[in-house]
Amino acid sequence: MIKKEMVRVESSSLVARDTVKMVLENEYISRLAVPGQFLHVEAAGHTLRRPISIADADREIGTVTIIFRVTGSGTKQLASCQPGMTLTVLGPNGNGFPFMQAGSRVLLIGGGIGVPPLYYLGRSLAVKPCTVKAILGFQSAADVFYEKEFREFAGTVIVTNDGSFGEKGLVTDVIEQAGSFDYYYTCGPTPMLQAVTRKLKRKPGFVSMEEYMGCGVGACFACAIPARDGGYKKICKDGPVFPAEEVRL
Amino acid sequence: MIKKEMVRVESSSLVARDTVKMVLENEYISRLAVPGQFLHVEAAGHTLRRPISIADADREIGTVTIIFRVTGSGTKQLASCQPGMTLTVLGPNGNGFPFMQAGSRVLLIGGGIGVPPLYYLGRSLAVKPCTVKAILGFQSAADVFYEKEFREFAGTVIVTNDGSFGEKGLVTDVIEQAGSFDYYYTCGPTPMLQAVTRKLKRKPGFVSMEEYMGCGVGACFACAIPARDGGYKKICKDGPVFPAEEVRL
Amino acid sequence: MTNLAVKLPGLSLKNPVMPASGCFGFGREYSKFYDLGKLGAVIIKAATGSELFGNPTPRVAETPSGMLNAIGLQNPGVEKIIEHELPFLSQCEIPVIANVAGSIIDEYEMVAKAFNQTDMVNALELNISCPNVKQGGMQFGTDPKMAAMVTERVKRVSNLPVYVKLSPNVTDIKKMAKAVEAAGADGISMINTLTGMQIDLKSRKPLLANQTGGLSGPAIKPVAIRMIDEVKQHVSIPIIGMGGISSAEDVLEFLLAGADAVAVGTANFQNPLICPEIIEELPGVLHRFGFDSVADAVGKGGSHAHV
Amino acid sequence: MTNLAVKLPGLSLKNPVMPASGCFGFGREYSKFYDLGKLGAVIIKAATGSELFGNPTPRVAETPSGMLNAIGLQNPGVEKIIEHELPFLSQCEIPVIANVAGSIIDEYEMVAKAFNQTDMVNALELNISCPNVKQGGMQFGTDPKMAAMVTERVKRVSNLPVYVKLSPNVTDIKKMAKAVEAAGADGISMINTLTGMQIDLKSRKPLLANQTGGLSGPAIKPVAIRMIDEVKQHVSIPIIGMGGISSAEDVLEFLLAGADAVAVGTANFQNPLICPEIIEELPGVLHRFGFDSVADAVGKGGSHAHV
Ligand SMILES: Cc1cc2nc3c(=O)[nH]c(=O)nc-3n(C[C@H](O)[C@H](O)[C@H](O)COP(=O)(O)OP(=O)(O)OC[C@H]3O[C@@H](n4cnc5c(N)ncnc54)[C@H](O)[C@@H]3O)c2cc1C
Ligand SMILES: Cc1cc2nc3c(=O)[nH]c(=O)nc-3n(C[C@H](O)[C@H](O)[C@H](O)COP(=O)(O)OP(=O)(O)OC[C@H]3O[C@@H](n4cnc5c(N)ncnc54)[C@H](O)[C@@H]3O)c2cc1C
Ligand SMILES: Cc1cc2nc3c(=O)[nH]c(=O)nc-3n(C[C@H](O)[C@H](O)[C@H](O)COP(=O)(O)O)c2cc1C
Ligand SMILES: Cc1cc2nc3c(=O)[nH]c(=O)nc-3n(C[C@H](O)[C@H](O)[C@H](O)COP(=O)(O)O)c2cc1C
Ligand code: FES
Ligand code: FES
Repeated sequence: MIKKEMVRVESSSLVARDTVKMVLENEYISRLAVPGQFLHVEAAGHTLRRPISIADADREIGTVTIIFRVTGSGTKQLASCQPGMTLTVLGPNGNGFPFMQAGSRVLLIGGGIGVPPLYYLGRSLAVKPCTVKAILGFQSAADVFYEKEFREFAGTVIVTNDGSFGEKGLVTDVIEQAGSFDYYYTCGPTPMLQAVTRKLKRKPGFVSMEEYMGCGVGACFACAIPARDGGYKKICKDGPVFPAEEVRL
Repeated sequence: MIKKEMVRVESSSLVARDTVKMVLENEYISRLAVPGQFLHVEAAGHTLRRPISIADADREIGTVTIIFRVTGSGTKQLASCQPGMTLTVLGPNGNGFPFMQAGSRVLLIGGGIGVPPLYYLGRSLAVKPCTVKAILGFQSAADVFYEKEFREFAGTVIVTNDGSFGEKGLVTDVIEQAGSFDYYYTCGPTPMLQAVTRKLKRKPGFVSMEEYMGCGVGACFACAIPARDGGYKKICKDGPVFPAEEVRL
Repeated sequence: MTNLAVKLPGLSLKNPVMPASGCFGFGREYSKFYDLGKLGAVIIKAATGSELFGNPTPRVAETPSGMLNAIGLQNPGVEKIIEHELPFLSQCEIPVIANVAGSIIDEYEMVAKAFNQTDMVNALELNISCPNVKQGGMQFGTDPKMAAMVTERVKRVSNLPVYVKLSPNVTDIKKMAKAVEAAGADGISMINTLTGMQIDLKSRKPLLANQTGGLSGPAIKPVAIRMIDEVKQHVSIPIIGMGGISSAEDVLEFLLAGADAVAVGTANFQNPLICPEIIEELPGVLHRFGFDSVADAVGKGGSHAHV
Repeated sequence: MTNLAVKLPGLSLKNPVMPASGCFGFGREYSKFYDLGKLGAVIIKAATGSELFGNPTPRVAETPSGMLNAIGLQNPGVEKIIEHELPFLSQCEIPVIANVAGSIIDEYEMVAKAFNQTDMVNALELNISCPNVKQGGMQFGTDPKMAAMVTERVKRVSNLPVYVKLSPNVTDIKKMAKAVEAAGADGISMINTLTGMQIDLKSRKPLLANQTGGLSGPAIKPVAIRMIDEVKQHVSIPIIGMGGISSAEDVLEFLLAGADAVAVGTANFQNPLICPEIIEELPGVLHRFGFDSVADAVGKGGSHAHV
């Protein structure tokens, strides 16, 4: 169940250009967090909270990790929070990625700040065990993060738009290299999600989506998007993860 | 000349209930500051700056002191600033107290947060040397500050509204005790200024006034008050110190 | 004991604080954060005659001390609301105010009738001021004659007390208030959002897909206070005040201006517990400023209290 | 090199940034902080026919991301302004826009005539929208016919280009804009402040002695952007945009919405160096978002640019 919780910033560090990894202490959230869920994080001095995916969770020591890019004033404010400071978050929010049965072969396809939730997911799937492969796309070398971390449990291909690291191109250019798989999970910018779901339309897959949010809990209809069946889905409550065939991108 | 300056908080401490003394490092302002002038201090997250009197200045080490009461959200924010942090101030603003010739006998009459500017003034007059006496009024014992500091250069009477410290009553109740003097200087809440100037209307004196401010530099007319001569005065620029006979209280 | 109770037409409120329409859905989500029974009342999301899917996204944007929204009245339609949403709220044993919207007067009438036939609604709030739909909404909210007409027609088909929710996007709010009072309104809700826009520098387009949206949050509080003060002097029906409330002190400011009760909108998003927190702090704040009850404070600080 | 220059009726601006009327006095105070020659122009404090002492204090209050003011048009009167204030500004070699106010049309005429006879003013800005004086001001600013009449009468006695400053406190800003354009206005300034109120909980009175005041600052920026966007689609005279600007990014947002130049008001109080800082950062910001010049950006992001 979503709660309003105080979290203590345990550490904060830069993992790539403008990309901050923050470890937050909170027993409740670490215990409940499922890969694909997000936190609705307070940014001091701002009216609205910022939705940030849970990039990892450690139940033993009671921490959750978030990784975010500094894009505007809210994430800038967040990035300025020092270890020891506390903030409030709502969480864990939304529905995470459904786990497939042990033994499945899964492909993770992440782009930019869509990569973080796939880390927690991949790590969790790997222990089931599932066979995990990952394709991670970034703008350029300076933006790459978590390559080593993914390699610990997944055959990983990195692509950059400008070829300054790994392969040059888009994630969809290298999907063939990943070989065969049973399910895919993807998170990233909308154009990437469109390209990926188009390319993999015959495969069962799950997409994690983004939308500007008000309440983050399902009450305000800010994040409602049309569903394939003619109805609608609230990204914050029904998502952010959806079966690929259920949403119109 | 007023400048926009960065100041570093050197120390911050509580000197009475809700009353914060803050020492700020800034060479330029410490060098120019005259008793009675004020700083227009940034309060993070607030549209308007807060006017706070200069309570002391040390040219040697390049610091100015302010003493302020936490009354609303701006001073609360200011009070939360830790040593080492920097803020911007405009200053030194306005015209200070005019000094009388050496040998004069002066009486300082301060109420509450009107006391701070009189400290810097009294200390400066004492070295001229002038004979300095002080009457300081506070709500009650918990609000009293700087008694010891004033006693270093002035015969000092403390009054509290409830008699919990010093004499019981208002500053005007004990003016007689101070004996004879040539000039008076007063700063405090408007009702006190009214009572003091009425009581001392045959004596030459100077009052330091307060008003809600916009620009703090004389450009916006927020702080304009009627002058005795039919014109007007801007407290931020023409004041905050005025000869008692010049303003209507 | 500070008395927080407020009596308004059709509404016995144990305290004057309720969530504002559109910022609380139909209560389910926030019921997971606290017992809704603590609230003075609930104002539910706007209901229209049939299901509305609303505007394309983005539907919200952040602004200095506020936000813009252009939800576009998305809702399941009055029938489904009555069937699926109201029964849940009924269990909470708090007054329910249904926000009624439409693109033509007939639709307002139809929705009002439907709510009138249930026993799960205690009052109606006529949303004649939604800036985010192409038809209806705004046009009723800016023309006193139209506003009076909707009010009259709804009053005719409904036994429920009718609160008309006014738009601040007008030259003369008094006129609007007087017109709906004359048309039979039992109360006034004010204010709805100010129409605003934000342009995204990168895409060079209005950030909201709907281009304009409604500005809410602390940024608009001074406008709300001014308008309530102004209206209070010209009508004798009660006012439910809203616009930027995020603390018990804000509530007192609204009461002083002339509001009889208040609604909290945007602040729920930042702090889902804001309503119960305000309710808990209100007695202390009233006491600190010398009031024994909510009723005591109403209208004690507006400009009319002195002129 | 990014071209910041803007040509407007009567005004050759080397950059589009000027301090807004009432927030910069007659320039003297801020000239101690920087060389006013850096500015695109200066808009001076409102001038009336004779000296005005304004409202009692307090005249300003702080609000979330904004402030209220009720100065009440205090100024030394047009003659003294011409005699004592304008010569100083003339030395700065920047265009001067004189803000003209009055309580009756004759007064506007008289003030305009007086400025017209000097060679120290490049354009007039008609303040038909001051919410802080009992007579005039607001009433001209909310009625299109009155607004047109003032504009016409002033145009008749003045060779100087006339920019009419619109009030946001209206139901239909387009109507106001079209009325003054038809009456001969050379340009439009927008927006003036939104009328607001703040109540002091301790004294139980409106904090401002004048009770209501004008809301300015970042809080009102979305309203300004929306109104400029709306007006841009209906008039062909240039717009000087203002309302909450405090950064070069904000300036670009106003240009995209349709402003041809901008004025900075409240932000001067927080940072007296804001105007030159914005001017310095503007080329970089324009460049970052793909523009080679100010003219390039004007009107490129409003709703009309896409519909
Ligand atoms: C479910 C979900 C999970 C996310 N997970 C991550 C993550 O793990 N790491 C990460 O870096 N980013 C993530 N994002 C995107 C992140 O929320 C935005 O980058 C962030 O809100 C931008 O805030 P800002 O103040 O820096 O930008 P500003 O542009 O100043 O923000 C202004 C407003 O727009 C909203 N906004 C701006 N961009 C976005 C966006 N892309 N999505 C939603 N709202 C936006 C902000 O929340 C705020 O309300 C996620 C978004 C969603 C919806
Ligand atoms: C020349 C001058 C010198 C001053 N010196 C001191 C001092 O040395 N120590 C001290 O404690 N206080 C001093 N004050 C008063 C101090 O400025 C206010 O207490 C302070 O601004 C309150 O800010 P706030 O955010 O806590 O209160 P809020 O009430 O939240 O402030 C809201 C707004 O009102 C203004 N305001 C509120 N009270 C006052 C006031 N009494 N005078 C002017 N503006 C006010 C604030 O500046 C702000 O713009 C001085 C005031 C002036 C004009
Ligand atoms: C996301 C959102 C949705 C809203 N939906 C409605 C609505 O459906 N009906 C209505 O009358 N008002 C609606 N409003 C307006 C609010 O009820 C309220 O009048 C306004 O937001 C001002 O209050 P606030 O500043 O506390 O949010 C909505 C406001 C927001 C922010
Ligand atoms: C203290 C103050 C005084 C003002 N005086 C005038 C004035 O004399 N004439 C006028 O046309 N506008 C006046 N204004 C309005 C500003 O020029 C401007 O239109 C408004 O403040 C919005 O811009 P901002 O948000 O950048 O301040 C004044 C505003 C303030 C804050
Ligand atoms: S953000 Fe409010 S419903 Fe999703
Ligand atoms: S505060 Fe602006 S003139 Fe004094």
